[in-house]
Amino acid sequence: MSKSIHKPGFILGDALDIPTFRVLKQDGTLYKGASEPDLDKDFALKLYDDLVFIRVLDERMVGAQRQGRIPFYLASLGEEAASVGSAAALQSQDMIFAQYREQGALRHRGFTVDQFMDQCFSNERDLGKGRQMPIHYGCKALNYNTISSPLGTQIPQAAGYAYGQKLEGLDAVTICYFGEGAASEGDFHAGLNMAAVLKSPTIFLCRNNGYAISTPSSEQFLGDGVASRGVGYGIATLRVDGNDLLAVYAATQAAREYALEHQAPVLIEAMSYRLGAHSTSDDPTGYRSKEEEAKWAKKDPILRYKHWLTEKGWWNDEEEKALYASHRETILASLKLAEKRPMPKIDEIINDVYDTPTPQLQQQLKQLKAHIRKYPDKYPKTSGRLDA
Amino acid sequence: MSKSIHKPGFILGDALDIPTFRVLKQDGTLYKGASEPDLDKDFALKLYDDLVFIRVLDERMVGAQRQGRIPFYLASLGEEAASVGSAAALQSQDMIFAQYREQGALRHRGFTVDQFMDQCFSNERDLGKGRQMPIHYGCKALNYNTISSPLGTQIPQAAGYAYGQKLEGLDAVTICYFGEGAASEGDFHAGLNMAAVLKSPTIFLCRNNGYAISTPSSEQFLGDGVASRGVGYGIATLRVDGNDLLAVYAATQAAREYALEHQAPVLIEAMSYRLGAHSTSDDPTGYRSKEEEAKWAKKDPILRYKHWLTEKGWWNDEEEKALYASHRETILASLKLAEKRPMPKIDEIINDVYDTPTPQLQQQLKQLKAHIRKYPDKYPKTSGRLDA
Amino acid sequence: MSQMNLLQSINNALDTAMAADDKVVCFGEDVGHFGGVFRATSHLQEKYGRGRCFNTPLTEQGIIGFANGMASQGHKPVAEIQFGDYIFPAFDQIVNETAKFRYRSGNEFNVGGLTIRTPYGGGIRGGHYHSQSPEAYFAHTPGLKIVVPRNPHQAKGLLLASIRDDNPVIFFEPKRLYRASVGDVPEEDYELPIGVAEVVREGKDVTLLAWGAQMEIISEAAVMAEKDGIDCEVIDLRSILPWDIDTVVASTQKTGRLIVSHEAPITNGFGAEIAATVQEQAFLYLEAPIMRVCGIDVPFPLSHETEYMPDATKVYEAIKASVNY
Amino acid sequence: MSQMNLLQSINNALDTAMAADDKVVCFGEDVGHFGGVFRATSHLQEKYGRGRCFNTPLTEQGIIGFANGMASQGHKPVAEIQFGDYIFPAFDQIVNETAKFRYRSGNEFNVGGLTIRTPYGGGIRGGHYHSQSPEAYFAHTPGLKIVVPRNPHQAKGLLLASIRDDNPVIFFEPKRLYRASVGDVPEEDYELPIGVAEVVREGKDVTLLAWGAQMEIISEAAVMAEKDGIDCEVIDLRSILPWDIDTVVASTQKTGRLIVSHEAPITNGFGAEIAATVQEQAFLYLEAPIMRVCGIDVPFPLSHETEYMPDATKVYEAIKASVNY
Ligand SMILES: Cc1ncc(C[n+]2csc(CCOP(=O)(O)OP(=O)(O)O)c2C)c(N)n1
Ligand SMILES: Cc1ncc(C[n+]2csc(CCOP(=O)(O)OP(=O)(O)O)c2C)c(N)n1
Ligand SMILES: [Mg+2]
Ligand SMILES: [Mg+2]
Repeated sequence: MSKSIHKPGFILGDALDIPTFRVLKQDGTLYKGASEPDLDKDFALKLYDDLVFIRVLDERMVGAQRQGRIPFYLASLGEEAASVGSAAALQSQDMIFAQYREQGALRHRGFTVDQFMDQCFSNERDLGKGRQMPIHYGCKALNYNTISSPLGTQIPQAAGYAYGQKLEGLDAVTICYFGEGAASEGDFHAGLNMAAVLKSPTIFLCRNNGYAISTPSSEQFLGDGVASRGVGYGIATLRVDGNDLLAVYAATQAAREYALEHQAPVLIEAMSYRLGAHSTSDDPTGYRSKEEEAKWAKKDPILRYKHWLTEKGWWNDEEEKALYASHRETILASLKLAEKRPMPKIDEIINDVYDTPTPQLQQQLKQLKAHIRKYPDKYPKTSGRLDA
Repeated sequence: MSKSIHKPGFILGDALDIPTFRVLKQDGTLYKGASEPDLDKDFALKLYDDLVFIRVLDERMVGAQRQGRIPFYLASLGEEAASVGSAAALQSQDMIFAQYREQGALRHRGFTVDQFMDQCFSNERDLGKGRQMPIHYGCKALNYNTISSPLGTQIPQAAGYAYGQKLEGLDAVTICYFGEGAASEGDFHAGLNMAAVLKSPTIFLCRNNGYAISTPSSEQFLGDGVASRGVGYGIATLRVDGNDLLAVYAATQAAREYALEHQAPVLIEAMSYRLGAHSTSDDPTGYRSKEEEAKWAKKDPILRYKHWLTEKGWWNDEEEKALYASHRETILASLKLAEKRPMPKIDEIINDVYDTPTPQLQQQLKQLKAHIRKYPDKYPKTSGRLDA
Repeated sequence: MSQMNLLQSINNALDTAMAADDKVVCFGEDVGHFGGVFRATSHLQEKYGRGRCFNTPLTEQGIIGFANGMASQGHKPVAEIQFGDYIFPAFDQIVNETAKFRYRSGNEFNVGGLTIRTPYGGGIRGGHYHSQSPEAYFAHTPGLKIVVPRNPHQAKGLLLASIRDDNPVIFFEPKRLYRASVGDVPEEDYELPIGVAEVVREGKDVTLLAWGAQMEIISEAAVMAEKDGIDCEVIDLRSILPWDIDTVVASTQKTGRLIVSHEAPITNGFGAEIAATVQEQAFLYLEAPIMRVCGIDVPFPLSHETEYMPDATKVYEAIKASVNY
Repeated sequence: MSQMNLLQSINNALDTAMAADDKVVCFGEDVGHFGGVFRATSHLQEKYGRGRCFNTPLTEQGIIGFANGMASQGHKPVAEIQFGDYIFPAFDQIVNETAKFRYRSGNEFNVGGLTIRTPYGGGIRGGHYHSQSPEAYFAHTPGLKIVVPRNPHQAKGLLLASIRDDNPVIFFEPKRLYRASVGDVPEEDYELPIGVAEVVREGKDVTLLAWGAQMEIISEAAVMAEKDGIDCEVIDLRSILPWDIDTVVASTQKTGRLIVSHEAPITNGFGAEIAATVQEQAFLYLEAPIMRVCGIDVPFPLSHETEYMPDATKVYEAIKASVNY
């Protein structure tokens, strides 16, 4: 029972002042009192490889969209450390539910350059069978649940997934990524509260990048960010500098341990900034200043991590150039192949609605094929391969 | 910007320990350090009248449901002080959005015994035209928005209503009542966050009565109750003893002032206990102990308030008996009249779907009337009055 | 065989499913210790533990979101929505997530294990929010299956089939019949087919089609019509999605007349889809327009419930109108 | 008169409404300073202040809940849902609250001032979640009005009428036409009637019926059919709820043939209601079954969008099938 007071007094939004966990300064040295997580050289360089791959991929694909080669793209510029660093602290049996700006986590898990390309070009090799817009990745083999556009829906799903893992007694957790904007959805409330009460070992990782499209976080919520809500749900909560890969890694490692040991959720709020446009459909000059962007560009998480690698003597300029060049080359080569691959056959239009197509769907496909045969020029991408 | 830490550390659910505001002890004396809100004798007695009226009404109507005279009822036994005390601190221009257990607030506003009865019997004088189950009251003249069964939906509505009042520059707030169970709905999250960000002068009053039907609050949420969530939204928050009318009154008065002055919301969590069944469809013996109920019965809010009145020399046993007797009589007399009143005419079945009935609805009514004429015995309650 | 009411048969089906497969898990508001406000999950927590039968917080969108996640993990959640009227906060999770989970992922992930149980329908003096029949809201959604039983025997067989079907199923339970409908139910495990209608009475003059609680009504109307020498064929659709077009079309081609009845408001109810499809596929056989005897286009009213309901006299009048067309 | 595209005409309608009545308020995700992701609310915040045009947090259920409250207070909120695909989290607020507000209170309270604007439909390579046409999900709900404009002139007049109509209206905007459809729009204030269809082309052989972006398609098909000597009557339904039964039935009685086309999946789309009603009311006039040319029963696919769409060749084939029936 809570203690009593006898004069009415309000608790205000600043009652909690949640600190930010940081390890690395921008120059690659450690904060006083901070300690490095235990990363061996190979693994540390693999993470750098992931970061750079994603940065190059994003750049190339934004370009491809501008050239009209793909209909849409969405970059993670400036936020790479939050997804790579957190994914690195997990085990491969841990399930990932992403929002859409976590290509870093997927790359870390081993999604190949061809797999990225095949999805973005919706070709017949896309694991998602060309049914969703670019960047809606998913991969069962890598425990990466397919991305869905409606925001926040993955949050209670992740809680349920983790509950299922717990019922099976697995040594596994589920991580759920979402933006600070998505955290305003009702599903956020439902998911965090259910995870808390039902004790699901879920790591909720909010990427607070300051914006939801044009809406600054100051018009998204008051109070002390998303982290302060965790306390209200009785969830162990931690705020971390999202541009500090080492801090994100250490925080996620601690969260995973906590979640497994207590069979309970953890909330991490990773503070970062979306350096680029929201997506290729967006132009941020309409709603924020160049100065603000420049301020954050100085906090580039990839540079910060590179400085650390350099400090350790694990990295040099030559390797840097070679790495960028090699990723550029691989990505471009893969892109060119992916865009030539045909789209999925028309039969795929009715598959996977159900486990097996219903008679109605089979009938609809039959009629559709007959129609395509009549007007082959109208449907050039499928008409040539109706019976193949 | 929040301060930095360099070791990962979690903030836990107990980081906030929100105290409970109390004025009156059960024996009617004041806690040390507490002061009485400024209630003159007449008003204090009017509040007692409201409390007793509701208790008698609830008792009588639960009985009426058992006798099969109405299909449903829902009592507020044990929680009367929370709704009467809060409503008493408001002004008549303040809008009320209730859940369904706030008959006390409605009575306080001046809803008559006949109006209660007409609604519960769904007769032709019911302001709601007999369309909703008993206890779904609403009254424009008294600024009491009609109750809706789906839980939590009134929460963002109240935020919007208050925003409208603010746009008009009115000296008015909106109060929104809901249970601690309803606070798990996504609409709670949406409503509180929107009210905070958009600065709606809304008083959110959560009646935490320990249960949502059979579900104890320990299976509804972890953390420190509903109050601790307010802080996360940046909303001024206060927890109050819901069985202490004077504390509820003072808290709501403070909340109203705060809301108007800051043009911002306030969250009050009123701690209480549902002494009776959830509704006439429920039997609590299936999920909680007699001991627990007995413990709370000792904290009866009406008795507590009566002890205070008695202490003040404003009340005595004779008046007590007379008051109960008079309410019993009025209520019974009104009940007998209400149940004899006819139900609304069949034309009302299509009114108010739109501002004026569409041609389709008029056609449907015409056909229905023709059918009733053919089978008058099948529709005894309307067939006699088709053309009246 | 034992005599069971509809609730008991549902409870028995859940018990059977949980005993046979430890991936089956039941949850929802008040579902745990208390066994649900209608007691459909009575004793399941005692038998299978709090891990597999539990209360959730009061959030329908959360319940279905959580269930989607569990199903994608490989469990078979049976999520209860306390009243069909309260399924709408979960609409996004059902329509945008559940229904599209397999398709959007190219079958990398699916929530085929999910079953959503919810009581629906009027007749209990419940007014707007304890009476709705929301099946048509979901019938426009590829990826879902929708099943409605008419009696205890059907309920057990169809619920077991729904739980085991590798697609998400919404299972609407006619709550008016929970205690009112009693019948013989086999104690053993059995399934009835999803997507297959049942001709419950053969006839040659008019086809009557309904599902769930409305089956009682059209059967009563068939008896009334019989006295006039009209021989009705009575069909229980059983599944709304996918629905058994062939059986309904064949019957209509035979009788030349079709009357569909449901409690939900007529406009864009599932009767619309049936009429639209059958008029196309049985066009040359129709001797009268397909008629719909349904709720009128108003929120479900409390005091005029009797008048609102598509009762047997209304169906009977439609039968006569069809025959005399 | 000025030349405007569909977006400009909507922006102009909002501007007109806000200037004329200070109870009109616009809000939604990114609607404020930025003017909406499609820029439909451009410059309104500048003109009318942050109090009357503002960003909301990212919560559709909250947006509509908040709007319901404001409307019941006497304001005229025009709430934007960024994409029709994201309207489902608000489904409960719309179907259980908005639609029933007046009825359930016996007209003590109403949300007649509410208008919900949302872009809908395919054709922008948007896949599952930026392409849906959800009108039918709402068409089963008494208490709502549903309006869909086909071009800039219609959009302004219908949107002004929707904002001023004393009933809640969902206004679906064909986003494929936002910039593609350009036409003359009067600068002054005007309204077009809700609930009234428009015969946009008279003909005697077959009636073609659609709404919104699909009007282009059926008009194109009518031109194709003309070359075969088939004379199509083309009707824009304009309002889905209430819908103009009389105009559609009269046309069908005249031509003897009706083809309805919409982008949404065929099963239980609004085409079903139209077919069901018209086969009943025009039964003796029909020379062929009413046909529906619609999306197939799958989630809206990205790479097969061209194949999925009920395009002009498909409508044209249906016209021939109807005439040759
Ligand atoms: C339910 C829903 N509403 C609206 C949208 C449109 N939308 C896409 S991204 C976005 C902003 C998301 O912001 P945030 O969650 O902060 O993630 P960020 O883009 O910053 O990574 C919006 C409004 C959507 N996808 N889903
Ligand atoms: C959306 C919705 N879901 C479920 C219900 C069924 N229901 C009615 S009351 C209730 C419990 C509410 O508990 P609480 O909010 O704590 O209020 P209390 O009854 O304790 O006053 C439930 C689950 C409902 N009315 N609406
Ligand atoms: Mg963001
Ligand atoms: Mg409660």
